[in-house]
Amino acid sequence: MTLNILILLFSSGTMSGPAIIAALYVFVLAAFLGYQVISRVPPLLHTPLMSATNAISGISLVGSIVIAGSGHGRVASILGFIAVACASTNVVGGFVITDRMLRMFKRKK
Amino acid sequence: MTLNILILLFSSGTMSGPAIIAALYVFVLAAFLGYQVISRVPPLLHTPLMSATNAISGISLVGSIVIAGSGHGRVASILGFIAVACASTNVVGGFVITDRMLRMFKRKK
Amino acid sequence: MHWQTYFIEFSYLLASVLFILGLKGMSHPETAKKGMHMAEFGMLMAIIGTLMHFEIVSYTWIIAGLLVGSTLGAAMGVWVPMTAMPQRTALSHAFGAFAAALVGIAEYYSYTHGIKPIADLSHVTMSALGFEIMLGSLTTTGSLIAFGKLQGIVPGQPLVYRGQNIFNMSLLAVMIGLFVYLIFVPTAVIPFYAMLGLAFVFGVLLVMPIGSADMPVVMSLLNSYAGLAAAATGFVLGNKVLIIAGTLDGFSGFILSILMCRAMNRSITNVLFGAFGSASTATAQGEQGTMREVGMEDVAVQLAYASKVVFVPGYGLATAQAQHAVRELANVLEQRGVTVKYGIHPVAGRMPGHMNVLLAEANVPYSQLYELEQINPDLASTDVAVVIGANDVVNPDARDNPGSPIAGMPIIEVDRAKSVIVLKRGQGKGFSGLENPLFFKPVTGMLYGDAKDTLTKLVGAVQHA
Amino acid sequence: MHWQTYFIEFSYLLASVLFILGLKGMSHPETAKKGMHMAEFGMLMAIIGTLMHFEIVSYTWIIAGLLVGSTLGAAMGVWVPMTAMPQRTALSHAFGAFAAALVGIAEYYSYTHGIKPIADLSHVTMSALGFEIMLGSLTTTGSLIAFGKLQGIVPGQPLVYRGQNIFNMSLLAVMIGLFVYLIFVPTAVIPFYAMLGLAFVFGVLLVMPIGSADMPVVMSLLNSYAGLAAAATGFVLGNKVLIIAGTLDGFSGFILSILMCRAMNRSITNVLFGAFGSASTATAQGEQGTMREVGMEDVAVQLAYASKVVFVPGYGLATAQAQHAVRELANVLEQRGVTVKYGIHPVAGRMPGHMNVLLAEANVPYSQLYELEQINPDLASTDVAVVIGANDVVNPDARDNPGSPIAGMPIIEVDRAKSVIVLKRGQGKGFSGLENPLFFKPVTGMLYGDAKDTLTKLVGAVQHA
Ligand SMILES: NC(=O)c1ccc[n+]([C@@H]2O[C@H](COP(=O)([O-])OP(=O)(O)OC[C@H]3O[C@@H](n4cnc5c(N)ncnc54)[C@H](OP(=O)(O)O)[C@@H]3O)[C@@H](O)[C@H]2O)c1
Ligand SMILES: NC(=O)c1ccc[n+]([C@@H]2O[C@H](COP(=O)([O-])OP(=O)(O)OC[C@H]3O[C@@H](n4cnc5c(N)ncnc54)[C@H](OP(=O)(O)O)[C@@H]3O)[C@@H](O)[C@H]2O)c1
Repeated sequence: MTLNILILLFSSGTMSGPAIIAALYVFVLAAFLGYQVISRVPPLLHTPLMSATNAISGISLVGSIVIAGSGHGRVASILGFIAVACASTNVVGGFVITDRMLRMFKRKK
Repeated sequence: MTLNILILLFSSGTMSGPAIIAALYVFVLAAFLGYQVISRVPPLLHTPLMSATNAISGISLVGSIVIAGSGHGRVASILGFIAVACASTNVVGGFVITDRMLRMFKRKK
Repeated sequence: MHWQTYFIEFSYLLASVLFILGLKGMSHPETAKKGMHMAEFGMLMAIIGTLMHFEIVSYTWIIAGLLVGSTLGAAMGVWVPMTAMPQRTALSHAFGAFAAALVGIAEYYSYTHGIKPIADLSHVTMSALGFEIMLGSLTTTGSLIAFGKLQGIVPGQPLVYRGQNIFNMSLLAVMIGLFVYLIFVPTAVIPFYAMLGLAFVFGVLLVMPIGSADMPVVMSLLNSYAGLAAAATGFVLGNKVLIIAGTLDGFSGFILSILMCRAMNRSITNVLFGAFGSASTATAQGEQGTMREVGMEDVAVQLAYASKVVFVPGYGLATAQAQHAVRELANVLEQRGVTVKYGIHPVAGRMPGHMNVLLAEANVPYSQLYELEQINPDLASTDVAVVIGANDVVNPDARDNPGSPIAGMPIIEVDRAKSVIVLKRGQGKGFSGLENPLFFKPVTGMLYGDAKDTLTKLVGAVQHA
Repeated sequence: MHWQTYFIEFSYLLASVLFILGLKGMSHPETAKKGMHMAEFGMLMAIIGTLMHFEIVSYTWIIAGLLVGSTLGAAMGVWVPMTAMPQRTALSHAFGAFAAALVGIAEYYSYTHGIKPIADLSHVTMSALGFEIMLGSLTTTGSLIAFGKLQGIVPGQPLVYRGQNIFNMSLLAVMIGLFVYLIFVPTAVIPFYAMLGLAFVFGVLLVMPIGSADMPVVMSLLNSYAGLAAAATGFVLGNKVLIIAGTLDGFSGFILSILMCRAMNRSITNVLFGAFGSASTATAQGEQGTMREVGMEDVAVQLAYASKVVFVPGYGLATAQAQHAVRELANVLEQRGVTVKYGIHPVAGRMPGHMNVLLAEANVPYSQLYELEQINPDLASTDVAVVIGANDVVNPDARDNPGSPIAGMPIIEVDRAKSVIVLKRGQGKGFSGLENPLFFKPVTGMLYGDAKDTLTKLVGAVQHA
């Protein structure tokens, strides 16, 4: 993906260059960090990990909220509404389940 | 440092906001990554690590080069010249020594 | 920039940091809870920040959406049983990806309907948008099919026909073609919606040919797609926390799918296009001797007077919901001074960590859960190894018979134990559809019946032994 | 943006990735070399990219600088002996920090002399600039003093006077005050140069009161300052690869200093302001019995007929340059079938990993180098432990005597071995200036003389034993 976008950069004629480059740095660093952090999670916690990352990626909520609220006509608002609903389902559901699971893990009886 | 600059952001009246924010993200991510990566280096390699990071931080060379070359008057050029000299000493010296050390580490005779 | 903008940016930066810390916490069960609370707080901050966004003119739709979503999420969170985690995860990926796709569509819509200046729809933005929408859409439908297969709504066995892969590939090619075209002609509306439609269709076609047992791998892959879709959204909106969270999500999905494949000793491509577990591969090699059936009492006595017992749970434990029963049995045995351990294969059950969660739910302390590498050396000194609804993960063929389809897959070597008891309902095969020589070894005794009933009966029997 | 700009940005991104991969490689000696080559390639790309910068009008000064620097660097790289690594590292921090400081000064100069629009000198830019220059300058002078102390040009023992810390602190306060003032009035030239001057002075005052043995910690701290200075430069120039590389450097310095302090069981503050190793603490508690001196032959026989020998090197090995001699002895012993191991204390010598590098230089395979945690359990079953110019890291007081200044510092417990031989020149103390009860234990035999001579003699003696 990185490379792909990088190539596209060259074909780009807009001024959004610097912003995209910054975004690319963030992406690359996040990728490394993701690898480092996730690969340290023990198998014991792989199921909670799934629901946790799932909840976290519900952050796309922030995008949906703006669209739902910016009143760019009915269509946009409804699309936004659905997006907000879906995303927040993941956020709430994901975190609730993760907490529930983690509470179950005990060292001693 | 992060926080400090963050606070300053609010006192800032310029338009450089977005750029600085991007820089902050990069800084924060790099900090996490630095912690993760460095803390995995075994004591065995701590001395080479020192010279390696040292060489890498010689990247300030890129800043110095621009100053030395941009012809903003004698003073700037000379400052730039010295900076380039110092930085490249680190880059070359650092990498040469690191290689030299690493070549010495052997598993079996 | 107004002060709100700074506040929002600050909240996003904070959220990013807290998300990372949260996932770092996951490296140990002790720190995991605190980590999650950080992540939750981060999420809260990000949402509060967003609500201050100057573009927002009305909150009705937002609040409505939040209410619907939260109630739905809370309900799922509270009521979904641990055994249904795989389905639930698949469904949530569908939601996440769908949200990302919708955001993308709305963005494109607002560009093409003059709400945002079409000039701002640069090649770069369009390419990010395209990624977001393609990944989002195909992940949505793909995850829904995965959900259906895991839930049993959609037929589990792979749906295959000749020329399938070629067909799918060409479809993919068309989609990509449209995508590339759009990058250069962002305003081409029809190609856009065509691409969108194809993406939805492709998601279905991608998952249908894959057997339900392979769903976990597919799920994790879709997980990483969902994450990347979110990251792409971040590129479109120039929102860094989205990029970070999306990338982290994407990587966790990717890494987990790799781990699973490795534990099954198969390649991702084989999983995706091998149509594993389809009738073709499921040819049982017929009996290789006779199975020795053992009686309840006999087993009870063995367990009662053993000094070391290892339970090896598998998918059957999940379907039978026998986690509490096994825990009871363990208690009884421990009261009699028997050392009890659990050997957990990385791909036992139907999702990574599946068994760990189920046993944790039944209050099994995780200090008793041993990974494959840890338990195998122990087994030689084990008196009784009890295989509870596991099959492939204890199939010696993977170790001994290079010809076997699962040859090379690491297994829990229960056959090294002094005695092996296998709890299963009958002659049923594992997900791989292979015969399991373990069941024919003299050391092995078969105890037929639903795992839960059997275990509950065993508790009583052991108490009277 | 022109295509150059993209090329430059691309080269920087590539460099960042390669730097990270390079440091990741450092996690194992096998992968380290490849990692460094990646990092080197990354650096090359970044430089090539920069040379395309549109602001550059003339290359004379650039090329001159590169030539001078490269020759200097290459010369240092090739000729600096391994034993001089601490000094060399300190010196290089001075260079790095100085470069950063100069860039900062040049930037400020070009703003205040109308070369760049003064309006662009925002509060944010100024604060980053201030950081860069303060950290850069004080690190420059500080590192130079550190270099001097390690090289023996500057008196090693702490230079202390009453009210010192208060004085330094107030100086620091003034500097920070000027800095804050500058943030709000960036154009105030006099305060700027005042701050610059103070920073240089402060660097000196910061390091003078610290004993030479503590230099490694100081060095690593200065290392992290140098890194942060580079990162600040990145903020000033909006250059991300600078931020990344600087931060990585800063963190490695910081982490190493923490590790060292932990291994010495001391706090950073104690190192910086404790004036450790100054006359005050160096009060030897006088003899605690008698030392047993042993003869060359005696030791040779012990070694020759031992089945397991552990060498524990220390600072003395470095000063005596005895790494090759010890390797020879090890060879002779191994030919006689003796198992030889090396026990390396994390703070043996004068910088982290010091001993490892020296022994590696003498072709000792790193599979024979054991860390403190690994070797201690082994020592009980060791016939002869040979302490080569080590003192504090084998001082049992750290373990047994809670009153000792180094109490709680983990040590290599050579006194658990069946026999201990200590090679040192005489009654000299370790860097901590403490008496070492080990030397008075009945199990310990002292073999006086320069470590190198002694070891070389031992080689011959063992051959004739
Ligand atoms: N965990 C993952 O992430 C993952 C991912 C992808 C693929 N897989 C695959 O899934 C498989 C998991 O292996 P596994 O050994 O755990 O399970 P398995 O090989 O699928 O075998 C399950 C066994 O449990 C028995 N069973 C089913 N319901 C039962 C009940 N109610 N009571 C008692 N027994 C019952 C079945 O035999 P009966 O019908 O005779 O009862 C069957 O033999 C592996 O092949 C693995 O590759 C796992
Ligand atoms: N490694 C690090 O990163 C680091 C950082 C900060 C502080 N330190 C401190 O440095 C100390 C290192 O401990 P250490 O045990 O390695 O060294 P040490 O405690 O400094 O003792 C060195 C010993 O070597 C002997 N010696 C000196 N020159 C010699 C020669 N040419 N031949 C034979 N012996 C010689 C000296 O005794 P004679 O004079 O009698 O010969 C002295 O007792 C620790 O206290 C540690 O805390 C280390």
